[in-house]
Parts: sequence; structure tokens; C-alpha cells
Amino acid sequence: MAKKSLLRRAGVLAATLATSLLVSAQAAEPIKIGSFLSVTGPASFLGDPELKTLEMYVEKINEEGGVLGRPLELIHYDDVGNASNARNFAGRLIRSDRVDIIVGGSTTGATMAAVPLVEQARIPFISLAGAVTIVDPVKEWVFKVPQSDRMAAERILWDMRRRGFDKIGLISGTGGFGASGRQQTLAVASEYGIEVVADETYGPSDSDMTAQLTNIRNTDGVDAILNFGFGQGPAIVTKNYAALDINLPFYQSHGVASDAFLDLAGDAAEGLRLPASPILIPSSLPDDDPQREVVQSYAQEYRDHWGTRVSTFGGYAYDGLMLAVQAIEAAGSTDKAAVRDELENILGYVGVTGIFNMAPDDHNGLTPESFRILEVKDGDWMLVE
Amino acid sequence: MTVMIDVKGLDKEFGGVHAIEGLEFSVEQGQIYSVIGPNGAGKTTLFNLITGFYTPTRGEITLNGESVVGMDPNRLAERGMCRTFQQMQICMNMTALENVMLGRHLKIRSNLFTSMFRLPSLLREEKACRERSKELMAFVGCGEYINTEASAMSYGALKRLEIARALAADPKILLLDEPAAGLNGTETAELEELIRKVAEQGVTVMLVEHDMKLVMGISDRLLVINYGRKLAEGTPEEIRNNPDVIAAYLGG
Amino acid sequence: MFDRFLEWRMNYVLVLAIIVFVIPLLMENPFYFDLATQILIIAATVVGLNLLVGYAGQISLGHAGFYGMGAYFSAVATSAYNWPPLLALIVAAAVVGLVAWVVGRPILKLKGHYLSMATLAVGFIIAIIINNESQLTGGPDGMVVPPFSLFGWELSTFGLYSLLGLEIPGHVAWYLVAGVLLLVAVIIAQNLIDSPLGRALRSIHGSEIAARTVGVDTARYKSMVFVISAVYASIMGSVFAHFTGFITPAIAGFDYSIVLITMVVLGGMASPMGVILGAVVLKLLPQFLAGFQEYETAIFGFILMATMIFMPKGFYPTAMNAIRNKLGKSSGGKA
Amino acid sequence: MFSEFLQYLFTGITIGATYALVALGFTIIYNASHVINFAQGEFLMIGGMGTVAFMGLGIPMFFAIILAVLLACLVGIALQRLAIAPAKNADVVTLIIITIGASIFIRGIAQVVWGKDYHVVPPFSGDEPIRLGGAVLNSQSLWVLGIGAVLVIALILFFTRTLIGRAILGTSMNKLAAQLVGVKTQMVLMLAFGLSALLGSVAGVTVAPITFTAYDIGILLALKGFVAAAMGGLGSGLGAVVGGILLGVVEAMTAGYISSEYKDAVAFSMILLVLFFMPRGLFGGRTVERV
Repeated sequence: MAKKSLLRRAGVLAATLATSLLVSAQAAEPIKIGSFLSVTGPASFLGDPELKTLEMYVEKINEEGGVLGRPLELIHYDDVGNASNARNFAGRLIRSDRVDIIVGGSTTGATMAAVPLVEQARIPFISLAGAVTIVDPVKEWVFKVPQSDRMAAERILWDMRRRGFDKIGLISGTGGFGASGRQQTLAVASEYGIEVVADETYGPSDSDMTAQLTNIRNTDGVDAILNFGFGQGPAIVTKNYAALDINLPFYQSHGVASDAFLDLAGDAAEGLRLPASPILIPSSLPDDDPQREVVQSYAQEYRDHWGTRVSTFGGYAYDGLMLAVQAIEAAGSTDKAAVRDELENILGYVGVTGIFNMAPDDHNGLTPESFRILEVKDGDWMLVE
Repeated sequence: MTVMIDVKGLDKEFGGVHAIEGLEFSVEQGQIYSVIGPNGAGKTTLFNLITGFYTPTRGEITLNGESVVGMDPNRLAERGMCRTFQQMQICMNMTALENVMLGRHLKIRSNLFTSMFRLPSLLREEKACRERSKELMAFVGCGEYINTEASAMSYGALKRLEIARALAADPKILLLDEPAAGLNGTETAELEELIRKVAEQGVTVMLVEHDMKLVMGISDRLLVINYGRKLAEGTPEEIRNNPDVIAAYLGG
Repeated sequence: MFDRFLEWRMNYVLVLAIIVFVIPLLMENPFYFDLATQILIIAATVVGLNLLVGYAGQISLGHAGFYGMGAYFSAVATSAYNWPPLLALIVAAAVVGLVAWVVGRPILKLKGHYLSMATLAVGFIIAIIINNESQLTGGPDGMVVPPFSLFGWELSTFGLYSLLGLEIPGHVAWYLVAGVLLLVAVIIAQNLIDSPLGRALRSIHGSEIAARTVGVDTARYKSMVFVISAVYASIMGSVFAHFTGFITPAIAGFDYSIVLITMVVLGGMASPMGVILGAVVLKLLPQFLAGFQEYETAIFGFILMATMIFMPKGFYPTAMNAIRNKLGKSSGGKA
Repeated sequence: MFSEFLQYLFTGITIGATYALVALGFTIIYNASHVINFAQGEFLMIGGMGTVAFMGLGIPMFFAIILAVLLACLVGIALQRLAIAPAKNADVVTLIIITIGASIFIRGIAQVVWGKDYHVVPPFSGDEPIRLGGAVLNSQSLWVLGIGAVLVIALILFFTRTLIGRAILGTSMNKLAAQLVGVKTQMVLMLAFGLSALLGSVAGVTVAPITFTAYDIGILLALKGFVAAAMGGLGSGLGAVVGGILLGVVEAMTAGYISSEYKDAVAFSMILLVLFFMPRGLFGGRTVERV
């Protein structure tokens, strides 16, 4: 990492030099980074920090001289969490704006809607969405930043196994994230010797999940409860869970890995566990943690720039952008096939989300271990290890 | 003469209030039969019962010997019954001619398939329908409105248009609810002439009307009702001399 | 000559055809074709919905349910069961028609807001089923749909085709197919409207009481037009699924039903050109508003509200009236 | 077994009380103007988000609530004056689209002014749940039920005992007649919208501690409220309350005993069933077709 950034600084220096020598460098054609995100609508808590991150770092990179001596230009559309909009905007980015690479797609639905276009147009696409279907089966031009929901399920089940639970109750949202997470959990549970004995769902705008939780509580032999979902739903589940006084270990997914969740759930969240990026605990990362530096600087810069706390989701956009920049630099041009090949070759990139090791059969490049198991203690996240 | 409409023991209650009570009468084919009575006597309710818009609480209505109680208006139309309304029911989203052509709805055999592809059989049928409707518009005296939007027509013309539409169905019995309401003297005279012409063609006409001059001049028989009950029935002459009727109208 | 053109009931179809087929000569960018094709598909859908809402005067707040059903039937049948797309499209239309008939009979007895409520409920139930049966439909994340093909000949937006010696890129080919579909949809709809059947439908809107007295079996006609508009939606839903290659349950959802009915009302009820214009505007508006960022929602709502307040009949009839008045004045009040 | 049932019932009544309050808002406006106001949910949103925003300015909760309710009333009156009144002769569908447009507009503004995050409104009386017969009841649920009951009684008294209330009812029955006896119908309509907004925003702030609040919370609440109002019979206050509670209980029971995935589908099937047999809802007036 240190070497890489040194290289980049050298590049920046060269670029700055070039600028001062050649006035024409001013006319250097920008590298177009296309993006469609759910900045408004039900998934705005994903898209909003993602866009803020992209805007901020594109600006920052340009101040430092851009990439390959060319400035970055961010072209962004808001898909409002609607997949057909996402598809249309992806089409617009590819065919009208003629961008060089796409970093975006806050939700799995939005990402998957754009995939057929991206594949046919043969343009590198780095998705910021979660479901494993995005990269399994591998699609030639599609990469993704976040750990898949399958990894989240695996990580949670691993921790459950470690604590000796073998029967769990599952409650999940019926939105894309929850439904896919539920499927993955059911699929991999047996590998960890865990049985899902209760399986409940709730709608995206439900205001009370007591009935579902009562059902789970009344199921025989439940050792722990897992909630897969995002938005305000999991916070309501958490509150209902506390109100029902269910004294079972409680797990949430990485879908709620943001401070906003703690604000909503309040005391009720006390003691629950979830898998998350280290971004939630920048200051309590051990000194020897390889991600410590990048996580802390991103968290600091984001807070300084926007005046709000970071979330995991903004971190995805950070990694997405940096992966794109790195691949373009390595390719030495914006040639789409070359950039794609370089994306596939990325090894050991230390990001906010984890350490990425891409491969032809792995367009995500993360392992379940990149998730840290956190526990809520005294209203804050705490690393369990 | 055959009996067209036969009403026996007819009752209609609205929330316990008797709108029509124990009404009995019959209308013979080809007659002009009028129903009169003070406001709120139940005349329009009676029409709504006969034409299927209301279902009687009790009693029997037969049309040409067939019981028609509980039958929908469109089923009654298939049996040759047609009517106009006190509060006119004109399709204001159509032209005058289309309103009359609508009246021939039951005469038309075209189906979804012929309509979708506008097959020749449909065009032939439409042409015939249009011709007949134009004739009827001329017959009722609104020939000049053929291409006019219904919403642009005067009240009097619309009244006649509604009759033309009813006639377009080639009805056996025609019920007119206050056709003269809102018309001036000349228009009323024209209307009287029109009703006579219709009756001459063998159509039975039932009439609810307030214009006594019109009613007395035109009707073969009259039914007088008050508070939903029969007060009198008979020829115009008999009604004119009936003390109950005089009392109801003058002193009641 | 010109007068006869003005009198001709299909005059606007000719105008529409010219517009549809001239546009490709003016556009280069495949993205615009992509958008235009979607507009044509959705326009054909609302032409069908207009028969129900504009002409027969029956509200449906659940029509996207039928659209989504058609789309998903085609998607599942062609991907999971390898049906030929055309067969899937036809069977989907038949199934959707049947469903519409079964639910339509009891629902259409309801009036006004109760009818809106019932259609909304039907749409919701369809959307919930699509959302939950994820083994078949892929659930909320959506599913991939194979491209349209006929006798082994595949229509893809990225293909290249030759017709009469002309090289036609896939996106233009799709556009032309959708354009022809829209014209067929409009011609059939106009034929229906101009038939006795159409007259009966319009009479239900004008005066249901009058319709019944002249013998129109209003219940039968209402369910017939409900089925016809549902079949329109189903067919165009199938076409849309093959065109975009990926669908999510959102296309069957309440929001989309509202979009459809808004297209009908915004452009001008009971006017095919009006509803097509409604589709064009509502589909293009988000593209234009994309630059307004966070103000997009507010501006969209404002435009919607203001248009309906100041042009309650929709903007096509309002504009036509204005033009007619102007022409009338300039020709010395001849009209 | 019984405690389970009791739990579902409590849950259902809590959710149902929310629906009932939204449905009552529909009812007031429907009664005065025969308009279904699809922007009704936005009043709830303004109630909740307004309270959060005013509290953010350091205003004590009680006054923040009052300010939020006032704000909602202003929006309600503005809605009637600026959007509904100019379109008074429009079709039913056109009015539906206008109110939907208004709802999108209000939501859009709220999103710009108040942001997109979900917020918590503190419960009125602590977080401690109440235990009863093995089941748990959120203390805020009691507030919802209590305030709901008070509002319903206040409304009944308002419509039957006060001159203005009777004027609203009179206007709904016969606009012309009401004008003839000197009722200023425009004034009455404005009042109805204001009142409905008041009801909506009070409901919004009361349920916010349970459901959280955000700029887009109004959409689905409005939808459920409409379902409840239609099921009970449009225009009937009793219908709105019964419809709301019934809807909530059916949802909770379905989630508990049948399938949580299909609980909304069951709720929607139920309204279809009700309408098949009672085309004007459970308590809708049986009017005779006037010919």
C-alpha cells in the first residue's frame, strides 16, 4: 500500500510538473466516471453517503492532479431506488455520456437491472450492492465492492457456531436485501451445523414486528435470533425485541451497520452483534491492523468535509472509486478491456471495506473474515475478537 | 286488446316509509296511459319500479304476460321497454346522433372481432343504424342537430333527443317522465303531436306529466295517485269529474 | 382535400406514424432510441388503459399488476421453461385476460372510490405474489429475461440486422418494432371506439342510466373493456420484459399503477394522442429533472399538480382547443 | 397459547389505531368535499418530522408538537385553497392525481428541508413496556389508543354539537342548500382540510415513537388509511375506526398464525371480500340510485 501511494504521489508530482510546463495539459480530456445511486427514495441511506463520498474524492483527486494527468469527471444520476430508472440511467451513462467506467448501483436490484446493458456494451462496472448474485456466476464486466450477503451470513453463522448455538430463528425484510440475505442464510446454515427453526418476514414499511417475534420466541429450542434487513425495519425489530424481553442472543446483518441505526434503536440495541466493516470503529482498531490507516483517514476526511459521521456504505463508494482509479492507472489508459483486466488483477488493495484480492473467478475479492464481528455496548460499537 | 303492463299489489318502502302502497292497474297495448298526482305522490318511483331501477318490496309487475320483477333495465329493454327521464340522461360526451345511435344498441349484431378490425359487415350495419337514427332525429324534430355535440344543445332539443333515442330501440312500450317540463307552449304543442304520432305507430305510451292540458288532451286513460296510493283511474272525462281528485288537487 | 383529412377519424394515426418513423432519422444516440422504445411500449399500454379510464370512465389504480403479470409470465416461461417468446406472450395475454375477467366481474359493480380501492387491492395482491414467489421470479431483486426471438431469429438491442439492403442496428430495430406495435394498438383502440361497442362503452361514462335503459348490459361491457385493457397491458408488459432484459416487481407495483393512470389523465382522457403525449412527458420528465438533484421530487410533484389544476382535461385537449380557437379567429370565425 | 393470541391482538390494535387515525382524516375531507386526499399521509409526516425539526432547534417537546401541528394545518389549508379549490369541477381521477401530485410535492420539499434520515421521537411516557397476561404492550400504544379515542369523541361532539361542525356536514350533503342557508362553503372546506391536517399530524407525532419518522413515511400510511376508510365505508367515522382496527388486527393475526409474507395480501383480499358483499363498506350509507 505504502509503495502504491508513493507511486501515485510520484504520478501526481509528474502531472503537476507537466501542467506547469505544458499549458495544453489544461485541455486534457477528463476521465468520465459514471454513477447511478439511490440518493433519494427508500434506499437513500445507501446512496446519500455514497454520492457524498464520490463527489468529495473526485474533487480531492482532481486537486491532486487527477489520474494519468487527466481530471476525473463524475457524472451522476439518482435512480430513486427504482431498478428501471437505474437501467435507464445506466443506458444514458453508457450511450449518451459515454463514460469510461461505472461505479454505482446502491441496491442489488438497481445493479442487476444495469448488468445486461453493461455486459453488452462491454464497459467495466463496479457495483456497490450486496447480493452474491451480482458476482456469482461471474460476469465478465461486473465487479463489486461490498462483501456479499452470503459472506455476511457465513460470518454470523460462524460466530453463532463459536458460541455454541445450533438452532436459530430468522426474521427478514421482504425487500431485496432482506430476501436475498434470508435465502443465503438458509442455504449456508447447514454448513455450520445450524438449523433455522423459525423463518419470519416483514414488509418494508411495517411498523410493528411483535407478532413475528412472538412466533420465533414460541418456537422450541431457539438459541439465537438473526434479523436480515435494512432501513428502519431492523430498528423496529430491535425495539420490539427488547420490549418483548426475549433473552436470547440477537444478531443483525451488515445492513444496519451505521450510527443512524444506533440512534434509532437506542438502548434496545444493547448487546446485539453484527458483522461490519472496520469503518464503524476507526479509533478502536489495533495499531497493527492493516486497514487502520485508510479507515481512519477516510473517516476523518468525510467528517471534516460533510460534518456527519461516516457509514459503511460511503466506504463502499470510496473503495469503488479507488479500485477504479487503481485499475485505470495500472492500465495506463481508459481502454475498457485493459481497465477490466487490471480490475481483475488487483491484489492486496487495502480498502476501507477490506483487503481486495480479485481473480478471474472472484470479482469481489473479499473474504468473510473482512467482516469484523461487532457488539453494541453502552450505545457504541465494540470489536469482539 | 292485449294487456301490456299489469301491476298488482305493488308496494315500495324506503326505510319504513311507503312510497308506493298497494297499487293496481293495467295498461293495454297501444294506449296512451298517464299517471298524475301531486308532487311527491310517487309517480317517478312508480316508473322506476316498472323500468327495473327499483325492486318492489312486494307485488307483481308483468310485461306482456311475463313477470319482470327484479329484472335489470337492460333486460327490460330487450323486451321492448324504453323510457326517458325527468332529469334527462343524455351522454354529454357524444354527439346528438351518437346518442340516438346508442338507442339502437340492441339491434346491432356486431361483436368484438368485427369491431376491432372494422369488417365490412360492421360498416354496413353502422350505415343502416346511422340512417335510421337520422330519420328519427328528423321525426322528433331535431334534424338540424345531427353533428352537434350533445353538450351544445338546448334543453328543449335534448328532451326531444331523449325521445328519439328511446324510439331508436323500436320499443313496444315507451315511458316518458315529465316530457313537457321546462318546455314553452309551442314546444309542448309539438310534443303532443309527437306523442300522438308515436302512439299511432302502435307503441304503448306511459306518461308522467304535470301539464294537465297536455295530459287530458292526449291520454286514453289516467291513473291518479296520492301518497303512493291509487286515488282514481279512468278516462280523462271520468277523472275530471271525480270528487276525490278534485279534492286532492284543489283542497286536499 | 385538407378538409377531408381533418374529418377523417384516423387522421391522427397518420400523423403519429409520420412522427414515429421520422424520429429515427433525427436521432443518433442509442440511448435516445432506448428511451424512445420504452416510451412507445408504455404508450401502447396506456392507450389500452385509456379505453377503460378515458372512454368507459372506470378507474383502475392497479393496472400495473396486469402489466407485471404479463412481463413475469413471459420472463418465467421463456427462461425457466424455454417457451418460445411469442407463445409465452400470447398465453400470458390469455391468462391475464382470464384473471381480469374473473376479478373484474365482481369489482366493476363498485363505483367511484370503491372501485379505485378494489383495483388497487388487486394490483397489490399481484405485486405481493410476484415479490414473494422468489423461486420463480427472483423476488425483489428481479430477474433476467432472455431476448425476444422468433423462429430462432433473435432481436437484441445490441445486434445488427439487415432489412431491404439497409443495415439496421438492434436498438433501431427494437424502436421500429415498438413503433409498429403502438400504431397497431392505436388503430385497434380507435376501431373499437368507433364501433357500436365503443359507443356502448362511452355511454357508460356519459350516463350509465341511459346506457341501461337502451339495453346496454353495463356489467358485461365493463368487464369486457377491463379485460381488453388488461390484455393490452399484459402484451406490452411481455414486450417490455424482453426489451429491457431485466425486470423487478416494481413494474407491477402501486407506484407504477399511479404512473400509468397519471399518463392517461395528464395527457388527456379519451384521446389517444393525449395519452401518448402523457406517456412521452412522464417518461421524459425524470430525464430532464435529473439535473435538479435533490429538488427533483418536489419539482415533479409540482408540475403534476399544476398541470392538473390548470388543465383538468389534460394538456392535449387543452392545447388542441387553444389551437382551434386561434384558427377559428384567424379564418374569420368560420368554425 | 392465550398469551400468544393476546400479543397478536395488542399488536394488531396498536397498528390498527394508527390506520384508524389516518382513515379518520380521509373521512373528514371526504365528508366535506367527496375528495379522497392522497396527501393525507403527508400530514402525518409533517407531524412527526416537524416535531423532530422543532425539537432540534431546542424547543421543548410539547411546544414542538404544537408548532408541528400548526404547520400541518397551514399546509392543509394551503392544499385546499391552492390545489383543490381551483379544480373544483374536475373528474374524480383528476382530483386523485392532484392530491397525489401534492403529496409528492410536499414530500419533495420535506426531503430538501429536513433531509432523508429516519428520526426518533421520544415516547411520551418512557420506554418501559406494560406486561399483561403474558403479552407485552408498548406504553406508547396506550397513548395512540387514548389520543385516538379522545380525537374520535371530540370529532363526534364537533360534528353534532357545534355550528361549524354541522355546517361541514351540511355542506357535504347538499352544497347548494348549505349556501342558501348562509354557510360559506369555501370556508367550510378550508376548515375541513385544516381539521384533517390537525388530526393527521397529531396521529403522526403520536405514532412516531413506535414507527420512527422520515420524509417518506406518509405514502404507505396513507394507503393503509385509505384501505381502512374504504373498508369501513367512506364518510363514516365509526367505519374509519372499525376499518382501521380490523385491518391492523387481521394483519397481526395473519402474520402470527398464517404467513408474515402474505399478511398484506390477506389484508387486501379481505377488503375485496368486504366490498363484494357490501359495495359501500361496512358502515357506508346505503343510498338509493336517484333517477
